[in-house]
Amino acid sequence: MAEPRLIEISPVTRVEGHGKVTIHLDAQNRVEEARLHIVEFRGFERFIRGRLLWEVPVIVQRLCGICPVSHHLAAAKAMDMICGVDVLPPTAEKMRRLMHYGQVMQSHGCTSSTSPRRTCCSASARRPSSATSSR
Amino acid sequence: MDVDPSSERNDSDEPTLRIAAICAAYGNDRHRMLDILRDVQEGFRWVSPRSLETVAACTGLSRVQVEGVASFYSFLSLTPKGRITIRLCDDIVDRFAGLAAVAAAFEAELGIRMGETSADGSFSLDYTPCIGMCDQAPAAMINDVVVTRLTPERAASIGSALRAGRLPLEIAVPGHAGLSPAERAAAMVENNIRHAGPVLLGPVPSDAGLRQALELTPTAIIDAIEASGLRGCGGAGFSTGRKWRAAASEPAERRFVFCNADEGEPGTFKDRVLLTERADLMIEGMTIAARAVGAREGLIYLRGEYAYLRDHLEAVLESRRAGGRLGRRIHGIEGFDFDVRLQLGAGAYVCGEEGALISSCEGLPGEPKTRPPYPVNRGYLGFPTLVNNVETFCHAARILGRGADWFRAMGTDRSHGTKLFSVSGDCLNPGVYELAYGLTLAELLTLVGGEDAAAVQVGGPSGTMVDRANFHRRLSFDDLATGGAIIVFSARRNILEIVDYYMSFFVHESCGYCTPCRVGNVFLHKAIGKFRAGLANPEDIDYLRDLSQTIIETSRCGLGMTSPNPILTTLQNFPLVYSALVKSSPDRVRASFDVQSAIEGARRIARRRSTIFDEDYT
Amino acid sequence: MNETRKPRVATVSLAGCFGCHMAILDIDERLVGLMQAVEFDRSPLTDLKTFTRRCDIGIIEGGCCNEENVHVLQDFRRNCDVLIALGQCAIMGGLPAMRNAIMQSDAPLRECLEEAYITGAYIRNTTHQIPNDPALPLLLDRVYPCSEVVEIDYQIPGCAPGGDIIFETLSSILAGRFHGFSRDSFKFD
Amino acid sequence: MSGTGFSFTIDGVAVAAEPGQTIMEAADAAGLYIPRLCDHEGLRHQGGCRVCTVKAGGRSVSACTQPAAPDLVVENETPHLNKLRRDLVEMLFHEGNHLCPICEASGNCELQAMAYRLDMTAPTRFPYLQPSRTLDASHPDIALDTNRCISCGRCIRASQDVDRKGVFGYVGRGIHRRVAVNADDLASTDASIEDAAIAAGTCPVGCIIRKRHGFATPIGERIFDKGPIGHDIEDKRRE
Repeated sequence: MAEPRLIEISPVTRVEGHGKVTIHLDAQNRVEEARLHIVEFRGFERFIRGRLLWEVPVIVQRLCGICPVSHHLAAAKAMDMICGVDVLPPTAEKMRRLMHYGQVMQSHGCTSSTSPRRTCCSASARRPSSATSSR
Repeated sequence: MDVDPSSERNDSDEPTLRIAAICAAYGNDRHRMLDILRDVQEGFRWVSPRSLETVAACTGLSRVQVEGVASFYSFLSLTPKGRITIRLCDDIVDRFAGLAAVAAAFEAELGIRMGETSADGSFSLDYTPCIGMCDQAPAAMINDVVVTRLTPERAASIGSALRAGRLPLEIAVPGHAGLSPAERAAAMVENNIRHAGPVLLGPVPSDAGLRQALELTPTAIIDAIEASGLRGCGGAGFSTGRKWRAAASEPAERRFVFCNADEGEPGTFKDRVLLTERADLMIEGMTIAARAVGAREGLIYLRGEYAYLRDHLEAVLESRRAGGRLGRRIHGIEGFDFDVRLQLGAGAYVCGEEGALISSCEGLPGEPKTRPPYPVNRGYLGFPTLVNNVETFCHAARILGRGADWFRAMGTDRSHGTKLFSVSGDCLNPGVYELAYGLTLAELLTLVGGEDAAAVQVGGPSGTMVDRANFHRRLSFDDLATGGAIIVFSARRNILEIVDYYMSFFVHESCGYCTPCRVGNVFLHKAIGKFRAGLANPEDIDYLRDLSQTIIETSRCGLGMTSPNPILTTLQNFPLVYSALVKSSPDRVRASFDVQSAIEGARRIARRRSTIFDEDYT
Repeated sequence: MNETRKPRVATVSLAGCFGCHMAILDIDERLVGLMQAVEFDRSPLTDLKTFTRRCDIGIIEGGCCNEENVHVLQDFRRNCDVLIALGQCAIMGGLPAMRNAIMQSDAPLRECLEEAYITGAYIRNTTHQIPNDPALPLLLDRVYPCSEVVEIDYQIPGCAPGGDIIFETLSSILAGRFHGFSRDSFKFD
Repeated sequence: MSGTGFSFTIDGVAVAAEPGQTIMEAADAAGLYIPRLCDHEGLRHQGGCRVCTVKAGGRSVSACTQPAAPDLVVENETPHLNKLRRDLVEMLFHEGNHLCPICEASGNCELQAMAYRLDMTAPTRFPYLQPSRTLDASHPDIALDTNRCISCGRCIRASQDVDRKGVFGYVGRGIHRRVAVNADDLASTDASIEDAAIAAGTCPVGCIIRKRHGFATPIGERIFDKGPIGHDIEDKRRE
């Protein structure tokens, strides 16, 4: 009978604010619980409060160095809603797509490091950028 | 008499009219801004936004300009203060003399903490830097009244008397009604004259030099002053004769003679004694200077902490006018008119600097002027202004009375005459000593009963911390120069606690005009905090020297040029104090980074110990 | 650097956004030459989590926002001859340091945690608690630049620094002839 | 040189000057750049930032206020003086919140450009004071982030002497001294974007901000992308 064990997988890629996963095994080596921990908590949600509106897209780029454009665009869309812009001028639409494709290219095409990268945490760009809560 | 400060009604309401009346009393003159705001503070216990607008309207300034002055001086407040404002002197001498217990007693008695104002607006409790009572510490100001030699018991009794409605003056000087202003001043604060010398504190004839001076030409007066070798007694030591000659030679239709009675250097109270006992002699010296430089207008800049001397000085001025020695046709000489006005400061050490003093008199924040031009060329309102220390004017009068050679014969070959030393701290006889220049520190310590001293701060915080091995050095301009402050520390005092306080003093008193002093002193103070917390690395000692050098070399006035002295002189004379505290880190990991205190907050939020830095984490 | 063996380089991303590591990849084709000249030891690029041997150069991205960052940074200092602080976060705290000075807040850390986990408008946190797990390193009272925690030898400014300045600085340090940046070659933004 | 003119030297170079001219005025005219932050074209000399410290006749003085004098020997471009200037610029960086990556003034900011010119890249020894003053975005066209203010007073002097409005003023003492507006907030003053005090270039940093103009100039076309601070003055000599 094995002792209850804890497996730690760290760091987890594809998410900024580095993360790690802990898997809790019971005495029979069965997974009792798995947790995702975001270790580098930042607090963007709080410290952008009180800043100037047009600074936010520039601030949130620093949420993730791999997908700054995603966060920039998410903030830009949020500003559109705040400023009541529901129809985007065509040029702006094209620029945003161009920027995003640029990022995808940069993330996939020219990096020759060991493993190809998918644009990370862009999936999380729509959701608030806070860390997933770990139980 | 007080209106509830928080009630703000419309323009023609009663407070606005009264504030307008205050401005009108000073001719709506924006140069009298400090007097106006002092009266507003006294009348309403704060300078409210409404008052700012009213004063601005009356004096033709913008609201933010008035706010600039109101927010500069620590005795003026932009938030409501109590009708009774108690300011405890928190100088290092008071701390060593038991300030903490006295503060606790006041807090207990008045039911408020230091820095707070009671809800009903009756009391405010605060700290304030040196109020010039170091020889009878711990001391405090209750509004304009001074109480000294405080003990917790006395503090409690003062507090309860105040709560019972007794007036501060009644508490400080019981039976004051029957006393003259001079007697009241002497009763409120002891003079502690320990050693009278031949020039100032010994017997002085009533006509001490003015009559003799009036028999000379102005140039001859200046020659006499220059021949006597008299140098400025405020601490700078500039040749008084050369200063008078420069002021006299500058062509202008108006010239001013200012007496610098700011005496803000902690540990200095000799001017307090001269103002109390030799006011006549000082004004005589000012009148002689006016004769020499051709000035018709004079001013005494009295520090706000010495407001208790105001009535006494006004009385002396009045008696001189009555005696024909001040005002019009002095000593019956046609065309020789000279009168003196009293200007009270409001709590700003930097106003001891000539340019800042002049700015303050012009109704501006007390910021030093750009130099050149120097005050003797272009000073108050742009006119040549001679600014000398209280003691300097007293010496000048005696020199004209007894002759330059009599004065020159005393002291040393480059520091002539006598000097008033204000001695305080760990010694048997704190007080004022008038001695000839040139005596050694050891000789002085024997006189004052401080032989077992381990360190002496000569010249206050901007001076030099001298160790026992240097007690042989002489008190003169070319060795241990001092404006008069001699603060004695025994072996049980902590040198870095003293340095920490003095740096906090300079941070509190910097005017903020120039970067090195405004910001650099804050960094020096924080660095001393790291040393005291045992978080300093060896290279932090070089950092202290390097940063001090930058501040001294780029600062715009004397404050910034001397503010690093507490650190530099203790580094030189007490090197072990610093080197014993530094932690070297062979693996170049900074010992100064205190991870335990950095994670303390998170430990409390998470209510658990650190898995990395708490060894006993199971 | 003695020529007998390839210099060993270690890198780590502390309280950063991994942008500076991506900037290292912006060296583009010159990366090939660099890879032949050096050996990467502990680094996210090699996914080695501990030092195999003492390294010549340690490249640090990000300041310290939690106790693990401090521990790792001290570990780097002890295992590398030269430490390079790469990017504004490592040099002066960068964006994460914005939490140090929050307007009208005397408990910035607590307010950030509460906003992110409890009071935020979109939060679905049934526990109504700030996550608190032994695996989570304790957060520091504020974000510290690297030079406050350990002695740093070189700093490459930028957010993120350009590929060129990283390559030129790294090459000149490796060749032992780095004498500072030319005036127009570095930026703080 | 006119009759009353005279000459003195800066780093060995002869510089012509008129009576009443300061060292900096003469140097500017001669195309010799002396670093400065609080001095500004057309405004009174303040001598507050001390970045223009030079050695004149062996004494360290602020070049913007020190009058030139015949045969005065002035040192300007020396390692020691540039070290003092770098310390002062670093003090200003650490007194406020200067986060270049998110600041719209980046590239046009004189404080940043001065840090570039003085090579402020070594690990810092100074602590950060991290003020957290509330932003004033009340005015429809102008925002004030006084956390980036370096207390140079250029806006105060411009508003006082050029606009004659007195919108800005110094309030407080020592490290608490800051620039305040002449009312409860900027919207309650008569400030307008036509004011000299608000004009681009008066505020050297990202404190006085024109709304809706942020990040408009692409990187590469900003003022100091084209050359280090002071190159406009130095170019005068090269002609």
